[in-house]
Amino acid sequence: MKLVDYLPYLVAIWLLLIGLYGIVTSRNLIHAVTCLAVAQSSTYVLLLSIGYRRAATAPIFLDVPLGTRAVDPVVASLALTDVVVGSTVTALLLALAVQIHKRTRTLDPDQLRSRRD
Amino acid sequence: MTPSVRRWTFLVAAAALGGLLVWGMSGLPPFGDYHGVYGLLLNEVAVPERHATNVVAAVTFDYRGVDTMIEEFILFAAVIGVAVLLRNMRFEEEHEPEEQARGRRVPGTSNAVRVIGLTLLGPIVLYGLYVVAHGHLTPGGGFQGGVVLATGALLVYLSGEYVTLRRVRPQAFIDLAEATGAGSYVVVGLYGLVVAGSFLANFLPLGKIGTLPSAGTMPIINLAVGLEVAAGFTLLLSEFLDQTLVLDSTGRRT
Amino acid sequence: MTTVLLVVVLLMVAAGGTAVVLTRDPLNQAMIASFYGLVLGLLFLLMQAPDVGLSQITVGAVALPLMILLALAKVRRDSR
Amino acid sequence: MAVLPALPVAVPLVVAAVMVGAGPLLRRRVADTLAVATAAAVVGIGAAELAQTLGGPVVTWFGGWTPRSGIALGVAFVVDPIGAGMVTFAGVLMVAALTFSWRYFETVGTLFHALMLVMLAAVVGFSSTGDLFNMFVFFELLSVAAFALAGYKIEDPGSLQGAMNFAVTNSAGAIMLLSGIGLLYARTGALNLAQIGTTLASTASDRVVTVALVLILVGFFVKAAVVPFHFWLADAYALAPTPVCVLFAGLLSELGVYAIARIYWTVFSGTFDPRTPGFRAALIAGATVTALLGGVMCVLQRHLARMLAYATVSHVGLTLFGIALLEPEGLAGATLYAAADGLVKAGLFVMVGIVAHRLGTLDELELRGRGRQIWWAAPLFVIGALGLAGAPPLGTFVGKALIEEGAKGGRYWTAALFTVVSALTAAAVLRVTARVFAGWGAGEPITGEVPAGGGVAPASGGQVAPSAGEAANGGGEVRSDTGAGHGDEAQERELRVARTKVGPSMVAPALLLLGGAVAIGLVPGLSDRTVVAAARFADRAGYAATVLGGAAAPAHAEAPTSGRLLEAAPWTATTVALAAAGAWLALFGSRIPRALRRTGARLAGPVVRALEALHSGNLGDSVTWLTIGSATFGIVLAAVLR
Repeated sequence: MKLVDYLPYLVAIWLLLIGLYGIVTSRNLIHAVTCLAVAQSSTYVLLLSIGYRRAATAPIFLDVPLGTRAVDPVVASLALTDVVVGSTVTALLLALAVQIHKRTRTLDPDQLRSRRD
Repeated sequence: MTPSVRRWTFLVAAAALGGLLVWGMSGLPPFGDYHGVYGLLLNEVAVPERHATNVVAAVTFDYRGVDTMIEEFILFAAVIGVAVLLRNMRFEEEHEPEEQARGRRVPGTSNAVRVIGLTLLGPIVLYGLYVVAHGHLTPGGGFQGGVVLATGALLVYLSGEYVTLRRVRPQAFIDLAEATGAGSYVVVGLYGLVVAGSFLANFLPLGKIGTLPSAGTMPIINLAVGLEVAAGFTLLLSEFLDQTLVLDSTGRRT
Repeated sequence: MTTVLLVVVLLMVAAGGTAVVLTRDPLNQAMIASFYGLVLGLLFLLMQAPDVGLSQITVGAVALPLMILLALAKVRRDSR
Repeated sequence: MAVLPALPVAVPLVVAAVMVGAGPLLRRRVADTLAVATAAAVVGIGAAELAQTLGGPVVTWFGGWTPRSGIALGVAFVVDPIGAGMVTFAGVLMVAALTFSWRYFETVGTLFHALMLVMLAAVVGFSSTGDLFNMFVFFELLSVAAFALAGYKIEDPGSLQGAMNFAVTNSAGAIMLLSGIGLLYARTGALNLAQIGTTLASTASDRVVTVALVLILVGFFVKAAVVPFHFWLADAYALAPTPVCVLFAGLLSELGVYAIARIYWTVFSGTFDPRTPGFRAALIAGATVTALLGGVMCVLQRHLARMLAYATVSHVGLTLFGIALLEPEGLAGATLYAAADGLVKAGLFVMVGIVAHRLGTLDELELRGRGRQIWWAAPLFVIGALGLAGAPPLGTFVGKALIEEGAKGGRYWTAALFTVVSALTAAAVLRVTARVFAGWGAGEPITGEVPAGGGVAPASGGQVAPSAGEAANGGGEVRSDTGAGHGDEAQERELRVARTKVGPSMVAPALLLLGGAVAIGLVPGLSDRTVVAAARFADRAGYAATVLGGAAAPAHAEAPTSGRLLEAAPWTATTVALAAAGAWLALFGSRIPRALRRTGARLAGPVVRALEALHSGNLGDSVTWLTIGSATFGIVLAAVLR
């Protein structure tokens, strides 16, 4: 078992954990939202890694004949959806953060709470 | 929890979670050695059955087309959500820039930037349309092309034509475009239900493989998605942009 | 060859994600996030997923960082 | 090819698109009517589906892509009675919520209606789909609409923060869910639930399956707000606009539990058959902790909506308990319980909305005695409390009795848990009712009250309760006339309608919802039918044969059971008595001997303070607990499933 065979999965795990770490330690909601996007990107890496096939082309049979060894088309479709979902959620969260700042004059989660109490 | 307690608690938990994930994923087949039946089958049948050379597009827009339809509505809901969340700022400030901006240039944009921006606009729009139209043949499609088109709209802003754009950009029109894009995807689906017996079923001739008018309903759906995404991302960006340009035109940035 | 390239880009992705998280200033973070989006897009192209790669580059490297910048501009203005 | 299943998704989406596209042209009442009519149409379709699926699930393949030799090419909707019930239920709640918003907001625009309809479509799709990734997509659609609705009151910082915490935590959960889906796809090469289940059943379970299960369950635990994944819930639910609360409390959390049941029975139940007891124990532990902690937190609140939010956590714990028994009776009981309980909580949220609308605050102590002007609301609150207690004739009674029956050997423990937990939440609502409508009890927090209802003292020195500032802030939809922040003048005003009027459009939803909860308890034969539906739901092989092979659904004989209601009756009487006693203690605690009171305060005080500190509403805390919970739950499952 070579490390290379599992490197993409390790990278996906790393991205998830580092993204969560960023959210947990963040002192700025916009920063936290960007960290969430990093955590989200772990799923793109995971999905595409799962469906990857060595020495295979993309599943587009315009210039290559049908039957050529190609990577899994399903994970690409899933990842495509995932990218859209991730970006729209990020946009929504940014809007929330902007409005929170407008109402409270801060973006620091810890300060926000103390103001609320 | 105080920040430092939180950090250390998290690190311990994350180490455990990481260990668990590594343990679990070590049971996966090695990278590059995938043999899932679903993808293999689709790679065989998609081109002959759907006359689409891009199998990913065939999966996205037909075999699993309902996923994409819902995905469009996720974008749709997010655009509404951003409009709702930022609504009162627009209310507060909307009149300001327009009145002040009348008869004066938005500061901070040189003519050179403006010329470059407008020169790029044509090619970008063409490229966006190309990407949308060829989704079933080559990489790309409604989503990618739509984002490119939205970037084109953004260029108009950035090149300082904000004032112009405010006049030519009726918000209601883009709203309508977005809603039309999202709604027509469902309408295509419903039409399939009526004509071909199941929701989103193809009801158009498949055409000759590899040509632009092929793959049945896929190019239509691609177009709907392109419209929705272009309008949706334009709205998303302009929601944020509206406020930023207010900053410029109120004269603080000059 | 492909494998070596993949390994290099994968490591760049891991490093890029880490850099995005550890950059505490949101403005700098947006710039790095744009770069990270680009590297991810490159990875997807290498993994034979051009559709995803194209989306990732348009969204991750352009649209999202732009939104972050605009949100930041708005926040800065409010702070003044 | 069945026509029905796609319609309740497609129709609300088209109407939502039309509303946004034609936004400026639609008058307010036209938009209101259109939205309510759409929701009512979904109720009708759901009922038709319910009738159609009694004989077995109805399968629809989108695009007409039927499976080839057991391999699903496309996405299927598989509607069974429980799924169809969810569709109907979602429609009913939506009708109630939209009717309530008729007079509730002054200018709401069509965007609000569009978001609500998108959410309805998402719930329907989520309950109907037979595809794992499709489930995820509907889950995200639901989430995005819910995030926006939770932050709808942009003038209220508490509400915005609640929405932020909600959105980030749930998105983190969704990432876990999708990772789990990826792992299952890697392992089985399938996304169709039936196909994954079939593939997994043919081989031994391994570590990939275990971790996939953990990740998927964590995703749904966050949505269902199972402890310790629940920290986001209170702020998001309590501070959203009332029509949104109705949906959140009645529907959203239940949906998470539904997903757990669906995924377990269609996908995983075949793989670790002999190791089921360990899994069951882990789930039951989580459910028990959720039910108890939610109940205690509920009693500790004095902000009415926040109290109901914690009641939601608590009762979701009870529902999950029914599922966690991994028995068809438990599932049937959980189904009825969730439906009736969801209606009760939604009805209570409507009543709380009326209180906020009419009386201008949601702080229990400020409201003392002021409820007399709307005295007619008191009986509805009492019915709600009885619903929480699981008393007949409300449907929660039948559901509870079924769950207790499903517990078999653990019947007494189950009944005891239900008694304690429902007594806690019911006591809280009874206490509020008595204080607000009858003016009983003190108008200020009593220091050192004794434990109420077998739990913890309601308040110690006002420390537990939210400060007056927050109460005013989070007090539902109410704003002081001096204005919350600058620039509010121009914005849409949620509440300009004269505070003196509570129109029929506000009371009718409460009657509809509470009446529905009673109806569930009174319809003859409903529980036997549900047991049959649950047996079919739990029959993995039968489900797979219907979906993949188009086989007719295997018959499940009705096994009429009697006596379960009789056995549950004494427990219910105990619950109601405990709830009443608890409420009395909370109100008149000062009459209890001083020494006893002091001891109680000394014992409970630190616990209460710790709980309060724990529920900080901080984003980082919430995500930290998510990580802790995932790791703990994962390690436990890895151990028991070996």
